[in-house]
Amino acid sequence: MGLDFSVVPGYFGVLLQGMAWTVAITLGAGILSFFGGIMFAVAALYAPWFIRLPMRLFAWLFMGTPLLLQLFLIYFGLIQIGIDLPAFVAGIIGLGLHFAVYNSELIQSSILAVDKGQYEGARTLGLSRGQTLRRIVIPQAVHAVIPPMGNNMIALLKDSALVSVIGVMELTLAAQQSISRTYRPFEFYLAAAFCYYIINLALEAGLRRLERRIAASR
Amino acid sequence: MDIDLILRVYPFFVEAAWVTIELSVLTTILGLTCGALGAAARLSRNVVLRAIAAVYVSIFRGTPALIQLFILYFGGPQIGINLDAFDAGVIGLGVNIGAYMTETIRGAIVSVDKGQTEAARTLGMSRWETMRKVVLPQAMRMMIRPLGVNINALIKGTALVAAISVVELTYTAQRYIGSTYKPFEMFLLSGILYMVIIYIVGQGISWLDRKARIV
Amino acid sequence: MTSSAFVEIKNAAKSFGNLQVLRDINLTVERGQIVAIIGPSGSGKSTLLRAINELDPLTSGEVWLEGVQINRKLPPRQYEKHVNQVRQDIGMVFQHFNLFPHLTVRGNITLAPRMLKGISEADADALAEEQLLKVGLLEKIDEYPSRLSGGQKQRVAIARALAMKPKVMLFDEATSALDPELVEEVNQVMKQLAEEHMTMVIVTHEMDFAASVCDRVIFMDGGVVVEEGPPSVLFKNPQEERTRNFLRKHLARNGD
Amino acid sequence: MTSSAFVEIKNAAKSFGNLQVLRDINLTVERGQIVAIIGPSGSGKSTLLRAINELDPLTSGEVWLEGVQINRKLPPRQYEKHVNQVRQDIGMVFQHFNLFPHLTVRGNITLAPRMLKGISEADADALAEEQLLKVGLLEKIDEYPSRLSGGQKQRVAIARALAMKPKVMLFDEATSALDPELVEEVNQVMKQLAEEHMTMVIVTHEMDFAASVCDRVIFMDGGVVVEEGPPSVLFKNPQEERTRNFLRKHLARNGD
Amino acid sequence: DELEGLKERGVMKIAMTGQYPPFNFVNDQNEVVGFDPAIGAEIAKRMGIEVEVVTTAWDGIIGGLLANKFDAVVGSMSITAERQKVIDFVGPYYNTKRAFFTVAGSDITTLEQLDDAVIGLTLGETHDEWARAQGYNVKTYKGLPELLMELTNGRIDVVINDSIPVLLAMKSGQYDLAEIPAPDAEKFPAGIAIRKGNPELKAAMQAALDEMMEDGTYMELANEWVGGDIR
Ligand SMILES: Nc1ncnc2c1ncn2[C@@H]1O[C@H](COP(=O)(O)OP(=O)(O)OP(=O)(O)O)[C@@H](O)[C@H]1O
Ligand SMILES: Nc1ncnc2c1ncn2[C@@H]1O[C@H](COP(=O)(O)OP(=O)(O)OP(=O)(O)O)[C@@H](O)[C@H]1O
Ligand SMILES: [Mg+2]
Ligand SMILES: [Mg+2]
Repeated sequence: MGLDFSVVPGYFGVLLQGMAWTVAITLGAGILSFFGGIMFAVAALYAPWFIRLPMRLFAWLFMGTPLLLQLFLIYFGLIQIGIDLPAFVAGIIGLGLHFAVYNSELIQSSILAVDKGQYEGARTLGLSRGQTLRRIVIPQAVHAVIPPMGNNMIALLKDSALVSVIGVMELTLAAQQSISRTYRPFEFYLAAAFCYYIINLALEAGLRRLERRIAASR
Repeated sequence: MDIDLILRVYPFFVEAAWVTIELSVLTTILGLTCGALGAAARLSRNVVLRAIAAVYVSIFRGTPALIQLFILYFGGPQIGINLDAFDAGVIGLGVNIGAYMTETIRGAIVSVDKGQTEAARTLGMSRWETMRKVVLPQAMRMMIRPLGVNINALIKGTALVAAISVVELTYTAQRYIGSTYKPFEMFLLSGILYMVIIYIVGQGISWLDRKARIV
Repeated sequence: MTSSAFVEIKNAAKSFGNLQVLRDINLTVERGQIVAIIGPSGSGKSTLLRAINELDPLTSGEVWLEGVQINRKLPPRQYEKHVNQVRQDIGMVFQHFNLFPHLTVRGNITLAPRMLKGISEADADALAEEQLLKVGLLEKIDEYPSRLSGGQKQRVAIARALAMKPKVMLFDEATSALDPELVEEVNQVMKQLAEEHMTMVIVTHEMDFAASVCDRVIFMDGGVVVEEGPPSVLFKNPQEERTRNFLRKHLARNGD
Repeated sequence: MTSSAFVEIKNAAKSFGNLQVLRDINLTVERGQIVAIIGPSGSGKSTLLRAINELDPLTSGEVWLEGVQINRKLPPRQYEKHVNQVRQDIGMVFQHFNLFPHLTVRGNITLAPRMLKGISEADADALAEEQLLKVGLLEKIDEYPSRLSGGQKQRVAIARALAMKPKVMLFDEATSALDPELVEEVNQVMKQLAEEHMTMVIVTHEMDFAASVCDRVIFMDGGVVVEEGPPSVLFKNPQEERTRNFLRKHLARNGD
Repeated sequence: DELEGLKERGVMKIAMTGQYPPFNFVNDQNEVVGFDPAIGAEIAKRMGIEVEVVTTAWDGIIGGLLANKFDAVVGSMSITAERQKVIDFVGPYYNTKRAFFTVAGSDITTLEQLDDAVIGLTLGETHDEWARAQGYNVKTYKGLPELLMELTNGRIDVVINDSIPVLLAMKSGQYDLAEIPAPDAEKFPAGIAIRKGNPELKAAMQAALDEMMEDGTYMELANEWVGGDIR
């Protein structure tokens, strides 16, 4: 039936709004995955076994099943036990925790790679274990994993498309809605792909700047 | 929890898991092929090949796999590519993961110490001989683990083809949810099967990795 | 039980697993005294130094600083607090500097005073400037460690330790990771501290330096103190065969 | 245009971007001659050596080996073939050995002869054994490089280069990554090659070794040959101020 | 015209979601059954060919038809003017009406109260557009199961949907729902979607459908799957 992009402009508003949601979810989940990743990593390395073991199980579940399924369980499942999350929040939590688990793996190995001398240097000054961890070890570990964590952020952006299954009107769902009106799948999916690509480029540029800034400080 | 229902339908989930496995295997093969070619192109001396590979990687990593699948499956016919759902799933996911694997493979190759290439070239070996006999055998070991990560993502990614109606594990669950209104039982069942597949593949990758590291 | 000495180590012994590294060591350092510890590799010099601030706690024996026992047996939580407290009084300088690479020179110096003594940012800055002036690196205050030479790094490490106003400074081969031309700038700083009567314990391989600044030299081997005395005696006229052997080899090596 | 010299470098110049690393260098090596190149870090020694076998092709100038110009201008495909051909005649030994970690010692030595000269497995094995015997490591033939000491690694690297029956051997600081006690075993192998009249160009920081095996020493600084001559003259009685300076510092450093 | 080709191949691919009981759904044997596949099979039989059931996601179903992924949608699709712009319909083969459901005992009992309620419906459904036109506060989902879950969970107050599937879900006993009376609710004829430009195929299928309505086969199927006449 050929391509006809003339139908797309009429839906600019819908797509732009979808794009805004996608950006919002990506940012929200990205921040959650960053801090969550640090917390999981610290817990996995230093917490007592009755915290560590459930955490391992949790990480294993998150890494072993599709995100689609996790989002579904968080949104439709938690409310059965009385936790009512709006779809947007459920999406952020699902995506955020999923990637927090991945980030945590990165940070753990990076924490273990921090030179023992750093720890000794700080302890010798009189800093406590917690202070040393917070001010010396973790910042260095995190610096070292900014590039691979950046890759996770980029993956997160793309996986945010899955949040459409719990009804958040993000970019993919916006495209689908436009298609359900116009029956022009190719044009709208292409338009959506284009929007994702733009966000992706912006994200990559941001990460590159961040990496350069960190590189400059060492 | 409707155990009875689970017991009644689980054989069909196991069947569907085989579809997921078949998808995963074919996708892995296609992905590795694309990855190997992509890496070769990215490392070649030919500017055009390099540019093509760079664009391939950038676009396929820069947009969601779901959208790529939709474009291929629903949009393809508009430009004369008419694939059935399973084939579209394999091709879409394979080409997508191939972009990631391109970077994995390239990364492993460039991480081989430059001294290795110099030593081989100094002995008189050609670029290709050096690549085949000296660089690749070493890169191969380094790429097992990161490729394992790609494959793990890919297996979970096969759930996306449910959206283009391949009746694999996730879509089987969705269909049963439609008739039974029991989403948790169905997703539990499919979730367990995914974990089993991923666990086995993970063990396989670790085994390969250990074997490769013995030297 | 207190002691008249400033730093006192009594019957110190230390094992790592089956390996006995220190055996019944006794050592006192008076206020303002500068003590050098020398000895072959593996003789336990670092271990002894690290026992003083509980980085490697002794297996048995006691460590005292100004009448306070450092290695007291305490319940974990109290011990942690106690140790963090006494470490503030003990500055330590490592062979590999151990500067914090993610902080600037200023950050390296002010971190501990601000966190542990709760001083204001302005005061901390003044403190950093004061210490950097002392080690001659004021202009590097906003650099990151990666931009400094080895000698500069070590001088910043010294400034960082001094900023806590320690009662005693420990140096573990502070110059042995440095290129020969950079050693002198660090030695200068240490000499200056000596002139200010800072109490110091210095593990070193540089006999010349030890001879020129120290009040007393301790020669260790195999985990025991073999011989000790003023440098003039120990270097010129050692009593023990092991000491003579060590010095002979060592002075040859340093003879360039 | 051919030359009577075995290896000849004419008017060699080389830049990396804006940085001129070699300037108008002329150098000849006769068959069986052993030439040492010395000079401060960054003077272009490695670059010159690597220019001989086209690892770092010259910007201008010529490199000849036995009457064949190595750095001929040729279309890419032919150039590639030509270079692979001439490199078979030039053995090179690197500071960091660059053994292939995924192959055994045997595999390291036989890989190139088998691929490039198409010799049989049995012949290749015999060849490997012969070379290993020469460097005294026959018993390590089935070990992987990771199981060898640095000195052993370097001896295997030499055996690997020798297995191609090169006309000339290049050594780029072959011993400077080795612990002092391992240096001698590699020097022994090089001395033995010298006795067999192998043509060699040796970049080194070990003046003693250079003095004892070389026919001629070349002192480079800032990308030019400052002075050259037999070791007896160049080391004992250098003509140039820069050479004297360098030697003074260097002999001091090596004097321990 | 595609009639020729279909007859030659001997198989017609018909699409549905497989998630819309009683019209189409999977049974315990993992087979797609229900009123829709039964009708599709009967029509095909009368045309002398066989059917192959394809299940596909609802949001791609028209796209899939247009993309030649299958030959017809026998999937309870409402005939609307909008859709008729891009596809042709055979039928209608049953009628349903727009219906409004709340949980049993809800305060919402009249359509006037819908203005303050959160309405749930399926993405791409005819009701979607209508509800938005009314200015309702709308949330969209992928399918009826999600809608009914959300209704019982309380995240939505009202479900707008075709009446029959919901009534059937109520009958299954899993959901305790109430229907808001809506005497003037719009009726929806459900049709079989085919690609435009196939008058012969359309006529042949229409003839088969008319025939089975005449001879009682239709009623048999309706009784079997839905439990009553839904013409
Ligand atoms: N954490 C440890 N675990 C086990 N053994 C240790 C540890 N730290 C030191 N040792 C061992 O204790 C002995 C003394 O070590 P120490 O570092 O105190 O020697 P040193 O005199 O400082 O030597 P050097 O001059 O090489 O620094 C050595 O045999 C060393 O291997
Ligand atoms: N690939 C390169 N790209 C850019 N500059 C280079 C490259 N290789 C070498 N150089 C520069 O060329 C100069 C000469 O380097 P070269 O390695 O030849 O010195 P050298 O005499 O071997 O020193 P050393 O004793 O440290 O090995 C140096 O300034 C170096 O930084
Ligand atoms: Mg020590
Ligand atoms: Mg060099």
